[in-house]
Amino acid sequence: MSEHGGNGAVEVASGGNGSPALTKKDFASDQETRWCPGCGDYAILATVQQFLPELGVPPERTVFVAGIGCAGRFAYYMNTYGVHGIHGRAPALATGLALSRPDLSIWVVSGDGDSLSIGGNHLIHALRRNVPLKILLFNNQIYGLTKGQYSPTSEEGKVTKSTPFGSQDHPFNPLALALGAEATFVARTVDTDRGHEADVLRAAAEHRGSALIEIYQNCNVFNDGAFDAVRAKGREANQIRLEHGKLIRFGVEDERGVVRDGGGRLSLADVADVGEDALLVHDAHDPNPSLAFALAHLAERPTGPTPIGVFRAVERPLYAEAMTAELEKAYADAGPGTDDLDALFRSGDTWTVE
Amino acid sequence: MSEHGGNGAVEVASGGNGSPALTKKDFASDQETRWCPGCGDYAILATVQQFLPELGVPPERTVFVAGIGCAGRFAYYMNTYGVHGIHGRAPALATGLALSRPDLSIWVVSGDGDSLSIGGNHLIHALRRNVPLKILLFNNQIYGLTKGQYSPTSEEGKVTKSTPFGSQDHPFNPLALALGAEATFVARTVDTDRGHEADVLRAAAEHRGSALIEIYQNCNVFNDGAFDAVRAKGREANQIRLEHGKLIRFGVEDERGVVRDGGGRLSLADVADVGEDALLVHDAHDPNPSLAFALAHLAERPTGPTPIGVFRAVERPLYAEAMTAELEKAYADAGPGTDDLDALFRSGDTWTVE
Amino acid sequence: MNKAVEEKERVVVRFAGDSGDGMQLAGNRFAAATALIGNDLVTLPDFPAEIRAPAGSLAGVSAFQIHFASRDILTPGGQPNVLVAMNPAALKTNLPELERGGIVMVNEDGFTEPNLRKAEYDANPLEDGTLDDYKVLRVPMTSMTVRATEGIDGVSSRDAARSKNLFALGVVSWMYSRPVDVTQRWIEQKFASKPTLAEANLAAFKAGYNFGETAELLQVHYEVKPAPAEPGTYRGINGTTAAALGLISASVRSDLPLFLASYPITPASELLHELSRHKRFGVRTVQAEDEIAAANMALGASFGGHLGVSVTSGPGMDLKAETIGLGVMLELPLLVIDVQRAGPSTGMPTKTEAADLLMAMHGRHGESPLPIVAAATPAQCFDAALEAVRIAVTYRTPVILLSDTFLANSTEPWLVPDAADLPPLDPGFATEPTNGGEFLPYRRDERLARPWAIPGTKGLQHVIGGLEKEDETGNVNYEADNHAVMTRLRADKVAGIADDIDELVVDHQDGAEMLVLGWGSTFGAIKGAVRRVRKRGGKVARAHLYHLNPLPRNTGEVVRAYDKVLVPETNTGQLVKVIRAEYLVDAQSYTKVEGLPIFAEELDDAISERL
Amino acid sequence: MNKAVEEKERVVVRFAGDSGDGMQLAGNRFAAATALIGNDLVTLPDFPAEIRAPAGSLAGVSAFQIHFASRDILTPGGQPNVLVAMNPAALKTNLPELERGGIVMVNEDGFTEPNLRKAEYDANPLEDGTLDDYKVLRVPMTSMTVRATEGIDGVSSRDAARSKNLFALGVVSWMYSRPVDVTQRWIEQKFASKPTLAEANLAAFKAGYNFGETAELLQVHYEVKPAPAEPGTYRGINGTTAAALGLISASVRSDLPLFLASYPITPASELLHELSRHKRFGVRTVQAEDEIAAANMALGASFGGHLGVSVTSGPGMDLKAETIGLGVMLELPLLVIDVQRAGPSTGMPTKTEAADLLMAMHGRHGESPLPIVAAATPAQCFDAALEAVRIAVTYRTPVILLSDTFLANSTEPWLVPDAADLPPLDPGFATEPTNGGEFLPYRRDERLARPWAIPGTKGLQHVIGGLEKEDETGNVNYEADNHAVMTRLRADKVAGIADDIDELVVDHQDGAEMLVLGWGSTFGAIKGAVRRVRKRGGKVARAHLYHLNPLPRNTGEVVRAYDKVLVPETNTGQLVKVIRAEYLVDAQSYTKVEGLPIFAEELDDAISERL
Ligand SMILES: Cc1ncc(C[n+]2csc(CCOP(=O)(O)OP(=O)(O)O)c2C)c(N)n1
Ligand SMILES: Cc1ncc(C[n+]2csc(CCOP(=O)(O)OP(=O)(O)O)c2C)c(N)n1
Ligand code: SF4
Ligand code: SF4
Ligand SMILES: [Mg+2]
Ligand SMILES: [Mg+2]
Repeated sequence: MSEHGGNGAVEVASGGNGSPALTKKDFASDQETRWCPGCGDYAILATVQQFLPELGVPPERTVFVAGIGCAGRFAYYMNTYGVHGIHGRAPALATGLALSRPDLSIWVVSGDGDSLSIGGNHLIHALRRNVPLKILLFNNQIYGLTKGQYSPTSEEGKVTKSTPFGSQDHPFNPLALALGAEATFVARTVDTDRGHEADVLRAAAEHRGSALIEIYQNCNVFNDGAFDAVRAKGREANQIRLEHGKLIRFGVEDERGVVRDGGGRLSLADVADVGEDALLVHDAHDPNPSLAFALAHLAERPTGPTPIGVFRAVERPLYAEAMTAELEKAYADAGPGTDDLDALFRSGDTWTVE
Repeated sequence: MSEHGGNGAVEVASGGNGSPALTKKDFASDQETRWCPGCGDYAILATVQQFLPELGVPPERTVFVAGIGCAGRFAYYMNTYGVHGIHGRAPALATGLALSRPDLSIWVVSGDGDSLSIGGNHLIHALRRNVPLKILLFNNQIYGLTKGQYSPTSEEGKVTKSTPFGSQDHPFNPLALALGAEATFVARTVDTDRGHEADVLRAAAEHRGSALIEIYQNCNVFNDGAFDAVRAKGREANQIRLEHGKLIRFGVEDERGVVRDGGGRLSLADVADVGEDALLVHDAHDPNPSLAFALAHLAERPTGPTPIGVFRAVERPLYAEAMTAELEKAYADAGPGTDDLDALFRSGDTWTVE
Repeated sequence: MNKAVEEKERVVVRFAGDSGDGMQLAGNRFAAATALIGNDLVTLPDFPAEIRAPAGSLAGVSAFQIHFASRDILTPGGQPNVLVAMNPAALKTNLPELERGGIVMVNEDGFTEPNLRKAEYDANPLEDGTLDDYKVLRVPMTSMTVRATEGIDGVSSRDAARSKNLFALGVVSWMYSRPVDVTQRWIEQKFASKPTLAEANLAAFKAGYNFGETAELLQVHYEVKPAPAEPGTYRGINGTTAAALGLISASVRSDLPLFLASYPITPASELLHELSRHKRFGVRTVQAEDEIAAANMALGASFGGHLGVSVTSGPGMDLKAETIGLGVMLELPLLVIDVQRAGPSTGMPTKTEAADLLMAMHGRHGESPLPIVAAATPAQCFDAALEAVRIAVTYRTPVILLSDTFLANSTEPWLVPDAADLPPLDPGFATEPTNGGEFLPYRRDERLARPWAIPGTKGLQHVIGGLEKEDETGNVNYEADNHAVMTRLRADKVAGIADDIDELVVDHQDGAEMLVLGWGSTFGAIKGAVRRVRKRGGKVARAHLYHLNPLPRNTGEVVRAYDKVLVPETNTGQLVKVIRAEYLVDAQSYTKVEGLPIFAEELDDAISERL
Repeated sequence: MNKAVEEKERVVVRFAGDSGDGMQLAGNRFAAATALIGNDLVTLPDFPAEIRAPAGSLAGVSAFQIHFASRDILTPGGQPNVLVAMNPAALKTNLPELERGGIVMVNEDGFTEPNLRKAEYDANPLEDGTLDDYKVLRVPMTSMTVRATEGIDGVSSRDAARSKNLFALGVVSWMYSRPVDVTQRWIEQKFASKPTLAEANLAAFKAGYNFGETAELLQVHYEVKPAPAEPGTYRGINGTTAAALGLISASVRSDLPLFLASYPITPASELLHELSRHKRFGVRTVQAEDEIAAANMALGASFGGHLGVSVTSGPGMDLKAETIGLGVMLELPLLVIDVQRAGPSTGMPTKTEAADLLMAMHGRHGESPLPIVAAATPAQCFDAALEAVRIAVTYRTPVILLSDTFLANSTEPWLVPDAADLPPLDPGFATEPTNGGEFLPYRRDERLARPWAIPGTKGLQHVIGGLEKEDETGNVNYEADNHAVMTRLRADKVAGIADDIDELVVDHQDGAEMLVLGWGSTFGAIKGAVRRVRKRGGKVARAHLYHLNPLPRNTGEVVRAYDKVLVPETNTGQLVKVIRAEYLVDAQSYTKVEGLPIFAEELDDAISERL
């Protein structure tokens, strides 16, 4: 088995395994895409197909494991190996694949309902275990495939087919949940922002371990405009782009920034008022997730200035990495044979009848 | 239906509904307790039975919903209504009960495996919805009932029946997970510390909405001593007792405290070195969970100084409170009758055949 | 110009177009008008599985079929007599089923080059003889609609084009002499807030109707006389709405507040949507985080004294299994509705199938018997829901109610009952200790049902759970004899329900040697097929099961009374297994597993071959 | 002093005491020594359901039964001949089953006032005549043990008392002339690191043995000659270990790395524990967050080219249903082992039952057939595991392997095979496009199995999922005919396995008019009962099913060949339903649902009544 993509971390642009450089075409399947015209999923698909060749991992060693939902259809459009599993269980299925095949580059595609409603438990366990999976959470704050019920990320009071008088429940903050679940890599990007999206995908691919990437995805049929504040043309000013080691500032001319007030709380300020030195420096590598968590809560909803980019990226041993290596070695060198079996059978008390 | 216990918030010591003051005996069932001798569960049971009379909610309006596990046996020992459900689903079953019967005082009892392994999804959804449930998480960092496999809160490398070479996965920090899941009330206490435990239970009972209470519980058979650093006699010095509005300090003579360093990170310090003014003041009511989250990460494992008490207690509308009230009203005043049904049947296009 | 009117006994019309063309609306309005005339009817929508497949693609075709007649009818009909095709894809996917010589009306404007390509037509079917065996009406519906709406200010020609479905409705309404005013009124109400839209749609509809009257190529139109029907007030109703009304009725008549917890899944979501609108009736609906939670929430509500219900479809049933088993142990009322769809696994989510019967019976570990009720027709979902609730409450048990995609979406007239005539239902909550001072939560009544004591009732505190219980006391108990006793009691309780349900009714015919035995949504097809066979002098009997567990007491007698027993099912043969095992009769299967209902015509053939 | 030796053919001994008294250990050591002598044996532990109920309580009693003989035996035995009772609770719960006139040896020191109270004895059963019908040996085991270990420094009398189980073992070893050295060696190895403990235990054991030799009240002891057995190397093995070795063997012989994902549940956890120790064989084990995850992980591993296995018990099976259905659609090898326990719901977690057969067959929505294999004896779990894997890999399908608590915990001798004689298994991974350039993931071989192409294989990229697939290409497809075809193909593939499994073997007897047909762990009881009946001249035949789906080709023939067919099951009658439905024979049930295995004696009666 090759070293590429091993344990989910790949040196970007490694040029592939000698094979002629890969192109977008190598990752596009012959299946007709079947999302609604104008769906944000198209943009994400294009970006991913465009980006993957960079990794130099050939399609046959790339696997997309998808849940059920519009997002889940993604797998069919990739010319890689893929499994379109059952609703909410993609992280679990992908975990089994990752543990048995550390040589593969494994991507999970899932919607906000798939990942955070029925699949919440598998998501948080995959994250805490740090299984080498790159999880793309297409968050459109709605159930698309089932034609428009609210999701765990929909705003309170949302009127949908299942909530004609407005939804009753307080939504999750997906990144805060992931951080609470000990995630080692947490990021956010926007469907149509190809450049930023590719940067985040690259960072996720370089990360050794599980990566949760929330992608704001517009469902133009059942929840159009949910992310206009940060997505619509001319709203880039609302994008607080986090970059490790850099001051956290934003605005058309970077005239605003994030500061920590006396009480230790984060807030937004005009650089002019507080001065550059007061601005917070982003530290995605802080082993303690508290700063990332505070940033995740800087904007409860994407209705105003909202951080995007890599919130957290820290090193932690991969789930079962040592064990798996040991097992593979045991298996590889002296692949257990019938003699080992005979010894095993006869371990413990035996007796013989002539 | 009475106002007591309504929506899970009760005025403590309300003296009950006119009935003669309740006593511990009123809450103790006639079932023989069947935990291992020396199990921390006994202490918790005693404290809960001792405490409940304070609330003035009679046993018949108190319900214990328990999951499967040693912890789950708790329900049988209470002379209240109770359901011993299936593994991991107690918060869901209790949610259905809470929504249909807002007049009840509902307690969930569950272990770390029940709540955080198989039941993780129901727990985080109950918390985000702010369903009026008081969830007691007996965390013994092991699977007790199934005779000693590691749990999602066991330390890395733990050798158990299912992990003879040491467990591979990084554990959850239960309070951090709850905070990441938008919990409105999050607290921690210790099985044998009756006074502190009662204080925490009281605060949870007074809280309007869901409360997660992690109780460090010693499993003396399969995981003895897991919490000795904060639980054993003479180790009170390791208990960082959080109290809203008070300076966060601890130690035999309160000689140590929690400060926020330049980078905004929390750390421990000697009061003598930093001075009182540098100490952090605990704010459990901060609408932003970031401080509580940082405190939850102050001690990753209960092996040294560890915060206990109420980390967070904030107001947020109860799940479906308004709707439920409306429904109950609609139902109560003009309880829907056959005339309403006739009207409903005939809504929309109808035609008549003579 | 006055055109000829011919009378017809029965007609099947199918409206087909792109998902965006509003065919469901056109069909539903045609059905409404048809109902009001007093024709009997059954409709069947056929949605595309895709959310919204690319416009014009084969995957994006949406169709609506209506079968109406001057006599009672039973199925949405097999082969349409008339096909309305708004684009090439709609023509391609639906033409195969049109009767030879039938009428096909196409929207000429829709047959553009790109659309032909998307439909994978090499040549234009309007030109290449594809339609030679049919009566073809080529109507430029889009352009005529646009023309008809010109001058209505505020209506772009793009908006206008959207009304072409009403133009089509207009033409077909004329063809079958449907009243204009019904549709007109509906348009006015529907678009009351948007007068220009109202005007445009009305104009389109009228233009279509007038086109019918004036166009050369339409020489005759038809009339379908009202069907004889029991006197009373009627409404069109599909299985989803009927079930919703049944549940609300059960709630009102039992005074048990209705509590529905569900997780969305096609096609079951519709019932969640419908019930979530009925605040007035105190209906609580919760969209749970998953089906396991939904079932547990419903069970929790039942413990609290509410009517706990959860609705789902195949995959969700798998997930509820463990909780249903808990319900069997707790012996609490719990209604689980399975709107079956085509499986296995995710299968074909928008297609119909009834292959969950054996799962309903055996889909839980251990011995956990429970009652099963199945709905037979869309309107009958009302009664089925009432009956399922009656059993759940009376016997303190989970009940599975089986419906399917076809029943849920199909519409038929419903003779509206008087609410006062619906049977009242007494939950009979326990209020007193059973046994002197002591309360015995598992001491049973003559039906073997245990007391239902809800929190808040002083002195009846008790704890129930999934561990085996001691007889009467309900305490945890692991003794051998007790387990044997409790296992038998749980089984006997369910078996005993047979004394409390109607016997199996046989539509016998002298000389009949074959019995056609059905369950669920095959009702209409079986009744229709049997009628066809008999029309031709064939002798055949028929019976339908509404209770699948327990079976009616006389079922054995009935099946043994015939040499041949044929069991039509939209699965590979499930009820037939039960009948054979129970009664050792050599019952045979007719199965259809195509994601479609069985049609009378094909079943007629199947029966005739075997007679 | 030399005592009389009597020979016995078969003996049943039960060790009973408090959970803390180490009865399982005493029993297991006695079994080891017994095996080494060459007696045939079957053992059955009976654990308390509670974690550790209060010392001395009835709930806290732990027992271990061993049945050994000089001929082949088949069950752990019904009534014990000898009962060792370490305290009053142990006596109370176990005395009822002791044969009249049997030997009961009690630890006199354990019969204290408090212990009597905990056992709910009003009077001391040693005094009040309770034991009049038995041979009673009152032995102050605790004090004698303490005395025996005095002087061993570093051993408190409290520690010493803990060794009383070895004292008991010593006495019984003497009674049945078991070799001393076997136990001695074991003690030395076991406590190698703790010499004082070794010394104490050894002293206790010897004291017990010597007590037997010297004590007045023991006049005779017994000898049980070796049982005739096929030559070869033997070891004692329980169903859990046998299954583990079977899975590892399958992995070695197929070169598929073994991947087990499970969530702990009694009694299935033991297999997870056992497999997690076999690094050397590259066995990956994962403790998943729940059973749904476990099944999905195993399926993911199978997709990756590993041997994906998940083991669980009843409640966990419910949760895996949806994923197993996905496996049916993906057509990937997946082995799910169900160690059945007493249900429904949480039921009686430590008790045995085999009531999941119909769930294994029908416990998923839609038409999702899969092969089912059932183990017959503890040692046979080895072959059953190999066979289940063979089918899963050869046919690319999920397989359910049914075991139960009794098989998992019970021990019997196992004739150890030569690994080289185990059949090799070729996974036959796809390496080339099926069809010229194109790869067709659902083009089937003559067995209707599809290609297994694993990630990393260039040019064979494909996407599979739970939506209905197009024949051959595997693309998503919602067409009616295709669904009919695929449904049939999935069914035919599983049905076709009947050509590839052994026929049903009948142990016939001339003149027999009754066939006793079994499956699973009833094997021993049936064989034993039939032998008893025949001994008395009764005529009866016997057959056992190892494959429950599909059934062997000749099953119909076999059951039709007898006037009477009796099906003993530890459920309310599940296989009997299948046999009746399939073959229309009036098969009858003998059922026992008590959380216990069926015993030969009771089945003997049942058969005799019906002959
Ligand atoms: C077990 C199960 N429950 C429910 C469903 C129905 N279902 C399919 S997708 C989906 C949710 C879709 O929402 P999301 O995950 O946000 O994906 P999106 O369609 O918005 O991309 C649901 C409820 C299912 N397929 N399986
Ligand atoms: C569906 C299901 N899976 C597994 C089990 C077995 N089981 C019972 S309790 C338990 C975990 C116990 O651990 P925890 O929740 O921490 O409770 P504790 O015993 O430690 O108090 C498990 C795995 C079960 N009863 N049901
Ligand atoms: S429903 Fe929404 S998410 Fe789904 S394909 Fe359409 S636009 Fe995209
Ligand atoms: S196993 Fe541990 S948690 Fe369970 S009862 Fe015993 S001591 Fe308590
Ligand atoms: Mg979504
Ligand atoms: Mg625990």
